[in-house]
Amino acid sequence: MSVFIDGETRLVVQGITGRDGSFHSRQMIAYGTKVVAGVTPGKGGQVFDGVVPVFDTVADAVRETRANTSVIYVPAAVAASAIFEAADAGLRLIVCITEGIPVLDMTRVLPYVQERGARLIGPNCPGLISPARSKVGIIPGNICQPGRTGVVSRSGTLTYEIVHQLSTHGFGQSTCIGIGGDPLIGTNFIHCLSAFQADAETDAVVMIGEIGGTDEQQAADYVRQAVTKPVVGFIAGQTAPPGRRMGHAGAIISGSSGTAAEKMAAFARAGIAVMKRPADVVPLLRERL
Amino acid sequence: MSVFIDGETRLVVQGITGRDGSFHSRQMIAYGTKVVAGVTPGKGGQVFDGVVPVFDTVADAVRETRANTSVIYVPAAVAASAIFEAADAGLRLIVCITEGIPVLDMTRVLPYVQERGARLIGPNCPGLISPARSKVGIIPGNICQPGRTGVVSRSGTLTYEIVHQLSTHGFGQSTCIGIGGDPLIGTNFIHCLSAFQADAETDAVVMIGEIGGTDEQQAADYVRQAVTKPVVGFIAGQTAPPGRRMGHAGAIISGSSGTAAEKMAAFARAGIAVMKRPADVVPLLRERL
Amino acid sequence: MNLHEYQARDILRRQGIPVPPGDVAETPEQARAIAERLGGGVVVKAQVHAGGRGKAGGVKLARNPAEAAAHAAAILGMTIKGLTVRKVLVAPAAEIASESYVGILVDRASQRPVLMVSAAGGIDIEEVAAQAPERIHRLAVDPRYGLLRHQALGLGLKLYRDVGQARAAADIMQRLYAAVYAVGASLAEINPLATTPAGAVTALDAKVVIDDNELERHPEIAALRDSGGEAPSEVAAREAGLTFIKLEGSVGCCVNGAGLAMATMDLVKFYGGEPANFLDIGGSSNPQKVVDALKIITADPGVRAILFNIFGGITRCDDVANGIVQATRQFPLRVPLVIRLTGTNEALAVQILTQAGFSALTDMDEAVQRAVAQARTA
Amino acid sequence: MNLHEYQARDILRRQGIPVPPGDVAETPEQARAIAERLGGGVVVKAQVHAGGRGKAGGVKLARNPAEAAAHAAAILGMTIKGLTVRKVLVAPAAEIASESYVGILVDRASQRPVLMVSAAGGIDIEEVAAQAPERIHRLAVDPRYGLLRHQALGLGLKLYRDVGQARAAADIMQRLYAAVYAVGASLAEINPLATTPAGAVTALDAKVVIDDNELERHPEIAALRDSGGEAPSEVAAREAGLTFIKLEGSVGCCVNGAGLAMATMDLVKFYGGEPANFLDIGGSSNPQKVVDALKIITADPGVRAILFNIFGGITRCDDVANGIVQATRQFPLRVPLVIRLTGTNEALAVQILTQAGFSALTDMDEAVQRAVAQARTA
Repeated sequence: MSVFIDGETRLVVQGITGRDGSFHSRQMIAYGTKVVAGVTPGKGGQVFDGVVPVFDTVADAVRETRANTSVIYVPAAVAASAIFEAADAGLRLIVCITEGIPVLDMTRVLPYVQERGARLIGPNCPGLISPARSKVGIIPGNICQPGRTGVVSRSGTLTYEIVHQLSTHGFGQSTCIGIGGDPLIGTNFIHCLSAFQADAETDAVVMIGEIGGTDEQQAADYVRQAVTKPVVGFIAGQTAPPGRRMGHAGAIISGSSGTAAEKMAAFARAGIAVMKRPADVVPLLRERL
Repeated sequence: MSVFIDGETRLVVQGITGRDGSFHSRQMIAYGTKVVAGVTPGKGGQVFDGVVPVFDTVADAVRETRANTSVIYVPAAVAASAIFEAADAGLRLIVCITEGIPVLDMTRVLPYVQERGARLIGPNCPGLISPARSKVGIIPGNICQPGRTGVVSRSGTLTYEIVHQLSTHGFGQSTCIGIGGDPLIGTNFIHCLSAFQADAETDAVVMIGEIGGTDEQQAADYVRQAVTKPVVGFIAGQTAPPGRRMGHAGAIISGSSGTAAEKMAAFARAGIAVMKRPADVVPLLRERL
Repeated sequence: MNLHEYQARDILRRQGIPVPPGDVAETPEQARAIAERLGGGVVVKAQVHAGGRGKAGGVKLARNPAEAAAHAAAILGMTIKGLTVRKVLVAPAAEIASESYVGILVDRASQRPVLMVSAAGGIDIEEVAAQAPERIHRLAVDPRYGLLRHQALGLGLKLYRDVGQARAAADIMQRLYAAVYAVGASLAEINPLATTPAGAVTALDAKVVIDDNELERHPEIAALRDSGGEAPSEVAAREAGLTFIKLEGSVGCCVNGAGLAMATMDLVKFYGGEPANFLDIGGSSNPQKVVDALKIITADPGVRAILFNIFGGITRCDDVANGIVQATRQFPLRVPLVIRLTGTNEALAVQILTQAGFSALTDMDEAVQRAVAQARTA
Repeated sequence: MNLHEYQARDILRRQGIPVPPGDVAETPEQARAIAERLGGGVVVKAQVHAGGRGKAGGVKLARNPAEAAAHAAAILGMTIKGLTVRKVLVAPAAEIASESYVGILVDRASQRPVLMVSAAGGIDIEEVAAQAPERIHRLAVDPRYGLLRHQALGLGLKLYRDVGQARAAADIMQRLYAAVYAVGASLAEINPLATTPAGAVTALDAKVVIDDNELERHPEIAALRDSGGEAPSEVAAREAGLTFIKLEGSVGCCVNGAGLAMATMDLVKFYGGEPANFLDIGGSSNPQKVVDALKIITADPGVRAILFNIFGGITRCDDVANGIVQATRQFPLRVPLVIRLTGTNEALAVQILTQAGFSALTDMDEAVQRAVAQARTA
């Protein structure tokens, strides 16, 4: 078992003929993901790389290929529309890689997805990977190893850094999930913690947060109440100045709220082992397991 | 038992200080309805007729008086807003008497009411009455008698005509419901038939339809499948010309659909006794009971 | 309220939908000037609230301004289905590569605005619905989200293989949806949605029907009403706050409530008569409304008897009785009057009527039978 | 993107919100002309992206046009929190009967736009939130329905006892909500929402922050950007497609990914150093971006060492290596460079760097420690 994706994942790539979409589709196919369809309006009938049929609409792709999951690589201006379309077509899991979606678009997208009982991961996220099983998104497969540690993160490359530490020290991953750096996202820490807690193949969870908002604080409350597995946590942005957006649209300290110190304290109160630096992940995990 | 309203109904009147609202509030109070609050923005703190406290908002009224039902007499331009407000305040039953609400307003009101699990009756309806128990709306109490016949109708005065026939010939009513003459309404024939079928105090149902739409045809299907009690039906508008709106916004024959003949045939196929004229209601009910 | 084609085109254009140029003319000279300004061939189209304009000779092609003026002269003043043509639309005679249909109406069953599109455009959509229903694609739009881009594009791809044209059509659909809510339309149609030989997608003809209940909040739309296209008695009734529809029978009906009014007409027919009208005096019972109603009914030369059928609930029978008495003092009734009154303040009403020399019945069937009999013998 | 007060006022006015007159001036003469046109006393307000304008002397009352010109002369060119004032708003010095607060921002927890109102207006709302949170009323708006009339009126009644004023405030709230979606704002505030002695409700001061992600679809809003209010290095970075924030330390950082960039800064601090900046070169690995990044970092005189921390995923390490080599050919690096690279095409990158005389590390901790040490000794 793994979390959200597994060998049954049948993927449709929205924007498969674009620059990013085609590159990562090849990477996902090479990794072993079942990429069953692509979508680009006007290119229905083409076959991507001689392997993946392309459709004009997600509805067509689902009807013809029984896809159950979508990954989105379309430009920001049309990414909200792509999520609406994926949800409308009945997909259960929608992973939106695209960065730069207006937050007001997300205020309308999120209830739409929820009403249809679908799960959205992202936007502005690296996706997720269940090593040796399936990869949906852009997390480099070569840094991951199959194993029993769950990883959930608001970040991209910082996640790779920490996963790399895990893999090189013998801690494989059940699933690594990048939930994205935007203020409004479909799947948050709590959703992932709950899934890892329920997953028989996950022994411990690494949680990588950053400044901005209160998601980590709420996740810490959740850990205290509902997570019995060891959790190790990191917060990026201890040196970030208030009021400046640190790259991610969500990484901004507003007033006195959303600071790294506040989040690290919440982690500690909830019994989460707090890393001071990314290299601490392995020793802390060893301690707890 | 009765349908939708009973002795537990605690009513808030939206627009209680208006011309229609004040007149009908007095009628309802005289009939014995528990009118616990009124709402007129800006008149919070007044007491209507020395008896009913008036509030600025429905939320205030509900908090202070535990009202569970609302009736709306405000002008058409603000009636949709009044329904939104009633649903937002958590009322379970909302009866909108107001005529002339734009149908596009209703396209937004109806899902809002449904999401909150509330029931809307109307708009553009006379409301409902459970004789000797409670009256919510404008149906004249003096023509009704307590009894075991359920009445559901798209019309106003035509309902009174038929109820009058019933009362003067010994057929009292469990509840009389006017569902309204607009194209989009909150409660339709099927909802009422289902409630009457489930009501231990109702023995038979009188259903008064008219031209326009297919609600009566769908109700006939429902009767065939799910209603075991005798049903007697009437359709107004046999002589109506196509394409002309017969007073009610919903009473219009479009193309070949929505005619009285079509609806009467659907009634007959479903085993509903079809009145040729209002005076037929009593003989047909006698036949069936 | 129906809008004329030229008014519907203006609404669409303001929403950013591509509409060919063109303007409305009330005289042949104006038509000539518009044709001159447009250049090339034009089409001159009667602006009248009636279908089948083409068959009636109300739509004509003109090769030049002089012809446009001549056609306008022929069409202006023409009568189509009883309505006199007072305006013509002069628009370029466009070359058309393909014709589709796009329409939005509020659907009672789904309780949502429904978008309908068909590649079989340019003809009556009811015909397509009857003969080839599979050629019509429908989408019930969730009004909480509006018409979404991917939904419109999905329908656009049903109309056009070319993705550029599909996108153009999708954009038009989204704007048409916005127009529906912006003006309070119960129906908005583009038929045909045409492609030009160069591939552009354009709204060649448009129909918009406004929900009467929206007029109060859209005075700029209410101002578009063309009363010239309605029966004078119906205009008078609307102005008096009455709901009135003229029919061809001989029993004039005056009833309170739309459902009871229809049932009264039906009962007239049941007893062998023909109703002369539908007339609902409404819930409130202002005596003046009764006077206005009687004025309108008696103006119909086909009326041989007048039937009042009042079930007093909110309507007070005494108000109606007073209205009848006032009216008969103001103008003579040239036909017999049958009055049925029951309910609120019935006794008082009977007293008022009796004093004025009228009698009143309480049973609806009896009243209708008597009115039918009097219309026959009158 | 922050808008100036005068720009925010324009947006509100276009949505139909009552805003007092007034205009923006770039010279004392313009200020005088505006004051003459307005008549009476005016207020001259510095237009600069910084709080505390009043305390800094950037807001002054003038009794007549001459005084307005004099105040403008004093304020224009003034520096407030490091930013030079280039524009002033000249508006009537309104008499105020009461001051409220109305604001909308997108709330992360509810994932909805949240409307906040308080009768304690005219002061910083964060202060009210800290000292008297019960005086702030909040409503998370369901974006599927928008801000409904009864909701706005309910909040309006929290601000004003007079129902007319409550209705006026409710109307302003609904228009402010519409403005948020119309321009793509992440924050829209009216503070104060003032009542005049005559009872009118008006938006006296406004603040609007635009979501940067909306700028592409709102070019008319993007054109309002005032780069004069930003650090030149940050303007250069934005134009190069980099995310850069200037800080006060000595270790210049160049990282791929925002999270890793923050973690790198944190690690610099952990090992006793101070980061000179946040810099994310982003996911794609165009060598030119690396050149631009180095140009911006080296322009900072405070930088004593430069640290590259690259974890190659999508970013290819060889691209970064090529960028470094190109940059050092174009301009001299006056400070030591510590490079950490790992991941995609790492071996190739090391080869490129070695050939150009650089060494590369693979461990993040080691690289940070070395950079901190070199910044200290440099």
